[in-house]
Amino acid sequence: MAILVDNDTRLVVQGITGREGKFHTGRMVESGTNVVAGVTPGKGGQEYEGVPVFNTMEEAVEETGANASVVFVPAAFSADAIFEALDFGMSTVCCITEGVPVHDMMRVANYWRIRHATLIGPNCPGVISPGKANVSIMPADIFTPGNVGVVSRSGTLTYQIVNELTQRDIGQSTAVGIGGDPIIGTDFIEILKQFEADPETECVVMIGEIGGNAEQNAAEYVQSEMTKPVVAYIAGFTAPEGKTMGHAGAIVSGGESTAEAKSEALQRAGIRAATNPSEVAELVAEALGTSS
Amino acid sequence: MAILVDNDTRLVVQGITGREGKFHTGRMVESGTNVVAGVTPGKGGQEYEGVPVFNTMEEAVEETGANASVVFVPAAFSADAIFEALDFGMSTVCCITEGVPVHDMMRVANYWRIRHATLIGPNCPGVISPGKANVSIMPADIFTPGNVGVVSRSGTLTYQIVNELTQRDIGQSTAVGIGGDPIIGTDFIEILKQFEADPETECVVMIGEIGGNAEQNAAEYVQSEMTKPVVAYIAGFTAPEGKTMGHAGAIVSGGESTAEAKSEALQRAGIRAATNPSEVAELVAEALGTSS
Amino acid sequence: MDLYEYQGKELLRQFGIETLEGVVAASPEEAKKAAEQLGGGTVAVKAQVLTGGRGKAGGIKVVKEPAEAEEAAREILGMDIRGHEVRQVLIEAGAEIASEMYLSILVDRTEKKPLILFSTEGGVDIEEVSERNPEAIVRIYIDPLVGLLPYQVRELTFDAGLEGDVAKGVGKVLGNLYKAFTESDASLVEINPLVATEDGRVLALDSKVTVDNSSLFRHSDIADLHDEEAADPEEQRAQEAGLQYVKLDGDVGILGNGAGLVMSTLDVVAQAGGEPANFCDVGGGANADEISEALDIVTANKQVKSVLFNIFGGITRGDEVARGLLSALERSEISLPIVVRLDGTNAEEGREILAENTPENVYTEETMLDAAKKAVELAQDGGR
Amino acid sequence: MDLYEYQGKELLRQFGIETLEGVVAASPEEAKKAAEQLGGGTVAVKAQVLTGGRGKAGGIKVVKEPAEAEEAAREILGMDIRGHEVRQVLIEAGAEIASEMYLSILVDRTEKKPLILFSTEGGVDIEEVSERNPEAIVRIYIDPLVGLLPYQVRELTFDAGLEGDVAKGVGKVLGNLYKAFTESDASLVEINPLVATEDGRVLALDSKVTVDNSSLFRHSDIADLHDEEAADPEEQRAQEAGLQYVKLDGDVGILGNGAGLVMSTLDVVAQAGGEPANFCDVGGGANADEISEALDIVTANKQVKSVLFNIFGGITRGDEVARGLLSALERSEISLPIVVRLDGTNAEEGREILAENTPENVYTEETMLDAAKKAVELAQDGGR
Repeated sequence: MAILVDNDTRLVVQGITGREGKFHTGRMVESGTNVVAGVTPGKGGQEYEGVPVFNTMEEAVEETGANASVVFVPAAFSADAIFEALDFGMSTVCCITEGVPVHDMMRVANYWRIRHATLIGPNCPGVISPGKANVSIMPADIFTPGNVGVVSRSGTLTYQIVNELTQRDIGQSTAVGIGGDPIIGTDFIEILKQFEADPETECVVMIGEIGGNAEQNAAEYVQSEMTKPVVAYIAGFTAPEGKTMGHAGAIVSGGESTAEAKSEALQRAGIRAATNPSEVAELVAEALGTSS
Repeated sequence: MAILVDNDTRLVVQGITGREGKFHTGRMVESGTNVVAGVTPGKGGQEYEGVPVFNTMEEAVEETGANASVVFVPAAFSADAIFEALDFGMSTVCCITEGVPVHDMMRVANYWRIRHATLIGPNCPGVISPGKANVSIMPADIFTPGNVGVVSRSGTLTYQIVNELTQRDIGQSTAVGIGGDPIIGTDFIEILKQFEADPETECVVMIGEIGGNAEQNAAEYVQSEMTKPVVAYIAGFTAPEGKTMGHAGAIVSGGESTAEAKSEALQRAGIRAATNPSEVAELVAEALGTSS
Repeated sequence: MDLYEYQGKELLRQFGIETLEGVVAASPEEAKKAAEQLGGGTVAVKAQVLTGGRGKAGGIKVVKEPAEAEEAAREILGMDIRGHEVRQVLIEAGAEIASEMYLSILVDRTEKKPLILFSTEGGVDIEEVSERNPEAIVRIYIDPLVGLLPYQVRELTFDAGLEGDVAKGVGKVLGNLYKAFTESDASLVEINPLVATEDGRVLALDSKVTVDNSSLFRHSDIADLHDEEAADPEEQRAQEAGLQYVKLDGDVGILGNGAGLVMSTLDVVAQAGGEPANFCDVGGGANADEISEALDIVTANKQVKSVLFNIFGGITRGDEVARGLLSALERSEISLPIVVRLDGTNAEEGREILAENTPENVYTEETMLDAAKKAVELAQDGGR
Repeated sequence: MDLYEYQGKELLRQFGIETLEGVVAASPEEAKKAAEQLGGGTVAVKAQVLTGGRGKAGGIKVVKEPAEAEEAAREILGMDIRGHEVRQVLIEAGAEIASEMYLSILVDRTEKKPLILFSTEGGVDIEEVSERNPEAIVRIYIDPLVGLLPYQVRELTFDAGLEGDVAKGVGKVLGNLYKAFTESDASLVEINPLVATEDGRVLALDSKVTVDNSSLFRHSDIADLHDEEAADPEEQRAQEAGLQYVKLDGDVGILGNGAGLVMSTLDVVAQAGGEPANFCDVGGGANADEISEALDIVTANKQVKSVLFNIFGGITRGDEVARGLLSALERSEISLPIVVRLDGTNAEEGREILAENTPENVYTEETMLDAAKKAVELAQDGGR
């Protein structure tokens, strides 16, 4: 198994003919993902990397039986693309695009169909189940199949930590970048829930940062509902108040949104917390009982 | 048992201080319904028939643990009242009010919370589970407890048919008036499904009329999913095209909406169809094997 | 409430949808002047009636000059089209039409959502297209809480095979039409045909708009368009009295309480070999004023030869209903035979009261079937 | 993007929310003239800064006549309030205030819905109220697809115990504020205090509006309000270059790729006993131009004594990153010590390339921790 994407994933790339869409479609195909279709309005009938392009999701789904999508369309049109993906039954939708308006995302997040699908992002690196499917812009070669689930609000920080896991021969079941925006589809908790239920996953790494209180909610969930060990890392202890630190959602704007508050919540919940990224792999090895 | 309302129903009357609200609250209390609260904005703190009145549903639910509501507020404000009832967790909402704008009802009907509740109406007589709860404007004394479920788009026609059932000593489990508007909350099918699942119900009477194609959909459902006998009656064979026959939704506006088309669909589905209201009780007696 | 073509087009224009230039005329002279005003060239003279099929009935004529427009108006004005008298014509400028399409938005009762229908086969009856070639119709449901999404507009144009300016033009019309539909609380907005012109414009050549009666309280501008003259005088009077009344062709006048029961009563009368003269729902109460007004309206129809009054006593008990009816009958001077069927709570008491006090022309029956038979019989005997 | 009080109020007025009459002034003379223009009586002179706490900092003065307004403006203009220079004051007319309330709408990240906060305890810090007396705050979530419903407005006024004109007035403001919030793509609209006047009006005495940066493409009018002068010059330059840059107080300049990695780098530097001088995310690529621009911006801060460049090679491999960095270094004339830490795909190759070709002031390290320690050490040694 794995969560969200795997060998059964039949992926459609929304915005396949754009620069980013093209580039990452190539990479996703290369890393073994079953990319069955692309959608770009007006480009129907073309082909890219052997992938047929359609004008609409309706057509793409009808013709190819796609069940998941990744969104590369420009920010102004991303919400529309997500609605389209949800309306045509995608069970997983990954929105990579950065800069999607917050109000657009609130509308998407409150649409009834979202309750029957998992929306990852926006402003996220995507999802990868090493060796099975790569629905992401992440560098697939630093990943290796295994039993650690990773869920993160950050991209490169995830790569950093995954790379160290892989170097220690600790593989990953699935890595999920949930995105750095204030309003994202799926929060930590939903992913933790799926990892808890996934027989392949034995330990979970959670990478948080300043802004919001998703880490606190996740900590409560871990304490009350999870049996699998969780290792966490929080970034942004030195972030000043009121400044956006790269991610639109990474901003200290009150008590709960600070790294200290999140860190304290993790500790209260008895979660192993690393003080720097490299410590994460050590703590995971410990938790798995494989530390040398 | 019974469906929708029973001895566990804790009813709140929305619009309790209006003329209709007051009158029917008295009757519902009289017929043994557990009316726990009323809501009229600005009238909080008053009492009517021993029922405390609150300003908001929030307060009413908090103070009384209400789980169902009946709406008597004027048509222009009915959708707002239904949203309020749904937001505060009512599992059954009965909207009696006539003349609610169709677009308001489309919004309500597509609200995600509606999927967790049963909305009866608008423009309906309500629901009665004889001897248990009366959430309706129906004359409770013509009903008697028993094993026939009744679902109808019409009020007086239901009374007529129920009265004849009762006169034959055939009691009713629950009678549901789903309403005569073009857009109603719950259609025949959802109610048939509940009757099929209700151990107390042994036979179902379905009363339809011109307009829409809900009867056809119901017929299909009966044929493919129901084990219990269904007796049907359709009104409006003599209705001319394009004229609203009393109910806003009772209008012939194309092939499917005629009484003939509905009647044919019933026959195709093997449903016992009465040619006049009085025949219904006969067919029910036959179906129950109690005909004399 | 249905709007006339010219009113519907005015509404469409308010929402940014292009139509041809047109002027309404109520006389041949006005029609001529209108044609001159539109440039003196080819115009269409179109009957304004709240029903379909005017084309087949000869209600639309295309003419080449103002004098011909006057002549055409003279022929069309006063015409009876499916029971509707033509009292106005719309004089409309011509256009170079490249293609005819169909576009409508209606309330879908099953899905409880607005449904968009589009076809490149326009100008003909959409039900016909639907039967002959269902594939030719694109159907798109809209979530009313989300509204029309850009992808749905694209889907429509791609599915219909539209391209270039026409695709863009149809997309723009659709966006505006959805706005018109929701903001006017319409239950139907239909443009048939929606045309593409030779010079690449997309415009509405006809309009059919029905606005939800229940919403008129928040659309006083639309409510003001209500055409009292077009309605049947009895229907108009019933509406003012708050009664539900529909005039039909038969001779058995029918009253009852509750829409379903009255519809059923009509059916039972037909089954008994009679022809109902009307539908009339007097509502739940037993108010003597209301009953008497309803009786007056039903019997104002000179075709009526007998009256069937079918009452189910529910919350209002049979005895009260009987007293209300008697008091109403006392006030009116109806000599037609009236069959009263009273059922429900305290029906027996009610029937007794009636039996003791009714005038000669009132008959009571216990069942709907018997009452219907009696009323039909009396009508066939000639009534008054 | 944050709006100044006076800009926020202009927006509120566009949506029908009443405020006091006010005039913006950039000099004491203008302030005097403004006070005269407002009738010559009592006015408030209020510092316009994009930060809170101006009241406590002496940035608001109430004066009785124009000459005093001039004097107050002279004192306030040029003030530094939490790092923000006051360059404008708002001169505002007085009002007879009966009560002060608090009203805001913000984006709730957990519920993913607009959240309305209201309190009858206005004019003070809402977080304080929240801690001291959480019951005093009414919270209402709005479904963005449904919008603000009438029952929610009633709920707010009833729960807060409002009555009469004030209840009506607050309800009206709330409806307008929700419209302003959604139609402006705001992430926060706050009115503190919202006041009821002695004569029963409800008006906004202050405003705090933050508009979602991601939405500015559809709000050119708001985007135009962006105040370039108020921004730190390096932040401004970084923004133009498309870099994510935030200036801090320390002496270790920091660059890296990816927001999370850079935040983490700052933390690790602090743990090593150093103080980060900035946050700078150069993005995913290894474009020499971008790296060189980023290095220039980071080192333009004269406090910087050493630079830490933390790169994880992902899709862009380590060797490419190394080459990009070298090319950037060749072009710039930075003499400050630069610690490069390169990890990820092909990191070893990258480090080798750097080792062979780098100038003297560039140090390479294998781990973040070692790199941080080195950079801190170099900064403490005095850097340049």
